[in-house]
Amino acid sequence: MSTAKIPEPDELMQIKYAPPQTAWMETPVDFRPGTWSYGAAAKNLAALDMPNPRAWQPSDADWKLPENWRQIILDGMKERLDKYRSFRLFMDICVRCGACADKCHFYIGSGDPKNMPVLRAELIRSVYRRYFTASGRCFGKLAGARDLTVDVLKEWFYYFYQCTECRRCSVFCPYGIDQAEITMIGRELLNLVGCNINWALEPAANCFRTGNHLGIQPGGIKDMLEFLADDIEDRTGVRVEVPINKKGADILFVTPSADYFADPGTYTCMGYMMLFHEIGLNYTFSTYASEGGNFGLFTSHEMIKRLNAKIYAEAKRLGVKWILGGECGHMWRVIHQYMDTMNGPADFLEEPVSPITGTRFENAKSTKMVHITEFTADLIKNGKLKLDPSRNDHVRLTFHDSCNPARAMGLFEEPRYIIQKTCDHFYEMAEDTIREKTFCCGAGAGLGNDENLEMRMRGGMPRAMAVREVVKKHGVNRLGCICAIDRATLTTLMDYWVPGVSVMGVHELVGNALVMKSEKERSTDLRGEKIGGS
Amino acid sequence: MTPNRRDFLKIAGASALTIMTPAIFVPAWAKNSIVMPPGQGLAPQKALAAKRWAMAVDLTKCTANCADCIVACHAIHNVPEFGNPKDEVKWIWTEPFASVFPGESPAYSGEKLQKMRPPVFCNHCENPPCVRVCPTKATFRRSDGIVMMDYHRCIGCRLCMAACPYGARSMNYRDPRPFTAKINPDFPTRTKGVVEKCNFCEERLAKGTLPACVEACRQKALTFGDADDPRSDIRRLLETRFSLRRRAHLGTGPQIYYLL
Amino acid sequence: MPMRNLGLAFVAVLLLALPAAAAAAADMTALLVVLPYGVFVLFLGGFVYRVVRWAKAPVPFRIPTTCGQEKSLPWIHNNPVENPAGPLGAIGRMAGEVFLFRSLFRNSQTEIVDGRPVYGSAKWLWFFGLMFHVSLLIAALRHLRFFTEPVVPLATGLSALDGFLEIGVPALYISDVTLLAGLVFLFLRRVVLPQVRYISLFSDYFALLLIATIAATGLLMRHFFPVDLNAVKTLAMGWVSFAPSAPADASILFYLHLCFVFVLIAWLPWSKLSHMAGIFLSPTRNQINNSRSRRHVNPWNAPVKVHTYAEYEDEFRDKMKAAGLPVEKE
Amino acid sequence: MKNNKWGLILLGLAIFVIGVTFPFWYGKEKTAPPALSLETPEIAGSADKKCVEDKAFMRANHMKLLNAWRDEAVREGKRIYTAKDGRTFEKSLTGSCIRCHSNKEQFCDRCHNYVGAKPSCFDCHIVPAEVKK
Repeated sequence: MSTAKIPEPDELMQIKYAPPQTAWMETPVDFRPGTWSYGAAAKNLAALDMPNPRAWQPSDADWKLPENWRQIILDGMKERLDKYRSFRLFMDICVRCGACADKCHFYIGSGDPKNMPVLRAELIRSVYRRYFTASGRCFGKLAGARDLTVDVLKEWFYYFYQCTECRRCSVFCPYGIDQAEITMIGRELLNLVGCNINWALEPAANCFRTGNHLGIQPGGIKDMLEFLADDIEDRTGVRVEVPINKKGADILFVTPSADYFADPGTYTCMGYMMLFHEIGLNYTFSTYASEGGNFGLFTSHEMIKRLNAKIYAEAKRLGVKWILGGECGHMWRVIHQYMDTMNGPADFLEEPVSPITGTRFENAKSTKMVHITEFTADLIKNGKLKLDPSRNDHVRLTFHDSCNPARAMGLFEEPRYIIQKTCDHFYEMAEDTIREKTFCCGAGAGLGNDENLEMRMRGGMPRAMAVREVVKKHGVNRLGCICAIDRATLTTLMDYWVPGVSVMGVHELVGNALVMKSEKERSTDLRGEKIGGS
Repeated sequence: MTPNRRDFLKIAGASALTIMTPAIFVPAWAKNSIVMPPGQGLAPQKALAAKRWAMAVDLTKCTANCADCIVACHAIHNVPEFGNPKDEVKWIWTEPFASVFPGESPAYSGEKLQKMRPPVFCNHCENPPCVRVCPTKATFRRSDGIVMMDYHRCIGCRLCMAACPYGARSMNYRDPRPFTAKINPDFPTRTKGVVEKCNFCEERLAKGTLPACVEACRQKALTFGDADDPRSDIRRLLETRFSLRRRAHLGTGPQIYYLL
Repeated sequence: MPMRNLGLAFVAVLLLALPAAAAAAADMTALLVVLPYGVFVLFLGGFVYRVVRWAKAPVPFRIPTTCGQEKSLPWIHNNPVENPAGPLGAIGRMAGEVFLFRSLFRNSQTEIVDGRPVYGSAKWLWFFGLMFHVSLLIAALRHLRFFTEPVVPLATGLSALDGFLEIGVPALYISDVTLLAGLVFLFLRRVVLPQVRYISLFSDYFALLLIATIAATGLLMRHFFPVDLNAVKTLAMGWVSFAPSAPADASILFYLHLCFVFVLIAWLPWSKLSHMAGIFLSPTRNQINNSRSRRHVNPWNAPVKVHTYAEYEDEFRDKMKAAGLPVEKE
Repeated sequence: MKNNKWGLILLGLAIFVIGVTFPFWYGKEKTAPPALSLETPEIAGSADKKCVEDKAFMRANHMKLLNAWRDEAVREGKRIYTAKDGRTFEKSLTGSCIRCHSNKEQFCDRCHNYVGAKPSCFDCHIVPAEVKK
């Protein structure tokens, strides 16, 4: 793993917000260990037919760029200026009011002025001005323009991979300038010359080939799900079925693969399986479309589409009526904002109707994909589930709104409704840190790797500190979320900043509280921890 | 609808805004070299001047049912007649003796006193409460004792009306022009939202004539003059006759003396 | 040096005063016959060009920033403005942004207190920003009195409303005071806050200084060094009736005012000040969040290389069979 | 389903263009400054036909002069103004100005209307000619 030494929390909190003496154009980037991610391995680029596969690291002096790298980038910029109104507009209209500056978790955690969204965008805007505007061509620096050099490219790499595309800045920007859009385009440009990070590209390559980001093959998926079914039987005495690649199922269920491969996501997955069993849902998992999380989002729009295409293709092959999606953040950004546009229209599917309650999910009538919390909230509202929230009495919960469902979808009330019906001890964090103002885990958008740990801990600091406040005030011991990256990375974040708080998905609460027909007296929760004990 | 700053300020209660003096944008050069000519700046020769203007009302001469003073005053000052006691604007008016002098009406006073309605005015107090409360200094006291109003500055806050113990101030709740029978072009009207009151006819004094009410009184019941001048008529009257002042115990120092 | 941009902006504004002074001194008033048309064409043409340029780039995806609950299940109350489910909501959201600076109203300030970040309310930027923009609009509209005959009621009404405190003669306009206050705040903020100073470019200072100079020369003409308004109006009416004539004489202040105004108007669409048009096109604000209920079409959506199920099964068929998973081809 | 928003954009541009070109097509009655009438009996009867101060000064500064007069007369009781050339006048809008310029509509109003200035003087002060009407 990484050799970088991570400072202690107290040390990390000594954040210097004063900008450096040198102007930002004259301040070169410093690849300090612990603050950047490893470059993508050649094999992963090759697997995805991406340009310039080679052995390199960002800390190298020579990045082994193609001969005409500048022309490639500028051509790529031009193409994207013509293809994305957001990009062109956001290059032009920023007034540098700075309202976004202290809204970014990376700026709050690092104090690095280039992590202010406005300046992170200026890194690319300055190049835009130099090559695409008359004033920049004529007046150069006076007009805020600068040449595209290798140093500028390195700066882009460093800072566009210190942005988790969480869109918090966009909430506060008076023009809605969205750094996520700029970062996405910036990363696309970097990808054109082979500058990308392995933690985003390897999962993408895996997803492309095996269907899931960990590269687990079909048998492995089945084993893992069976293993979860064993665990469920052990806890509840009920044997749930494990339908995989089942033709003729009503519903295709897609969830991030981390849910069935890694704790604490597995407990959430057990929750889904118990729920589906209990309501008698005719559904199926898929091994081909075994990953909800779309690692293309961290690479390029094209890669989003390439990976996302599997979901509709598999739904068509299996002949299901509609698709249900598990708890995941960027998976839902892709499903909500991109899937139908990129790979639709899904006219081979039916408009989603809950087979249990008869509720039509009008809001998903074109994409035909329903969020699991929408589905479950509807079940609870219609009294279809018998729930015993006292089984979650050992959980003192707070809820982290994951960035993508929050700011790229607007999913706030559904998970809260489920939480309120399944858990009696729920405490919200400070208002400025939840809902549309929620803080990122600090490790989304491909940055959840270990070599980048210091930056993760810095970026996650605002979230962790908000948790620490409810821990102090209400004795919170569990952090709920509806995102697989959260479940993986918040665990590390909590261990660093707020030891003693563990992370869970909302459907783990459901699994605990769900009173199943013919279940045995439960003495433990899904984790095997004693119920009622604190 | 024409915007009206008085309405606005009334609604907003933003009287604090008006502390800014209106003259801040008159440049110094305009004040010094143009408006203040060298060697000038005094009243014209024939203007009446005094150290302390005061008026004596001889109640023994004042006759019932006579309104000559009121009519004359209201006519030259364009005082509107709204025909509605709620909106009434008045510079001179009458009141029952018992309410003019609430402390001076014994239980067994005779019919004469009970029926008497003495004329009442602004008292041009030595220590005027209306001046103290005015947030814009629209009401001010001149060195000759006249309590003056600068209508230009009035914002219609009505603090002066609340402060005056004599009810001597009236508010124009409506545009007064249509309710002014015959407009005297030599004296301005007021606008809606401006407070007004008796000014001791300072515009007439400046031209050398006595107040209109004094001139109009056929009984010669009103005597106007410099109370500070030992040789003045009013001073002699005050020295020889017994007089009452309205609510003098309040410390306002009223300058209308009622002779009995 | 971070302050270099500020210094350069000062110099630029001072340099701009030179042509005005020269015009006044050398009686080059003939320039006033043609120059305004050039400026106006740059302004109008510039904005049309910019907007068309933006509009030509498609909006491939539906990417509204959602700041409230989505419309989902009927019993869950959605936020129709912060997360619009229909066109009315989107219009309301845009109106909030354009007229009330809704997003800026959310502004907060992050500080580290006792070893943790706290988020305080920070509405001053919103307050002064809105005040500045509204004042600028009112001041611009008030000038219609010079360009219309008979004067449009909008101009007279605004002037009356704006001057209703009746402070001084001519009455002091409230919008002039608030405009200056807004400028002072925005300028000081840019100079004093180290972070904002660090990101400020030449054009950021230049825009503020230019508008400040325009306001200052205007105020000086109104309250201290009066100009012949009849001549001003005749000049302006000459322009709009395409019968321009140079003024007989005018003060240097008037030339300065005009010079700075011309620079501002001509530069406006080509600079960051084009945000006044750009905000209407911002895809994160003007879109409806209905991407799951209505398909959004991307005009350049092209096929991509995917890994098909058949390819997948070909690779894993034996393993799938071994695991007892169904396959398409035996 | 329509992705292209040209309709709305053209509408917005049209509103913008119509808005900023408003003065070009708004009705124009005249473009020359109004002629002021000095034909009043009082001026005809006066010997030197001179205003309080010279014409250029009065044109630019009459409002300031009146404002200063008003404060001097009302607040300080100083009612006599001595002009630069030594002539004296009563500081009075109706008493001095309007006595000569009794034709407010042909004198004051013409410029005030032309440049859109709306002084509040005549809300209270009265032009004798208008009372008789």
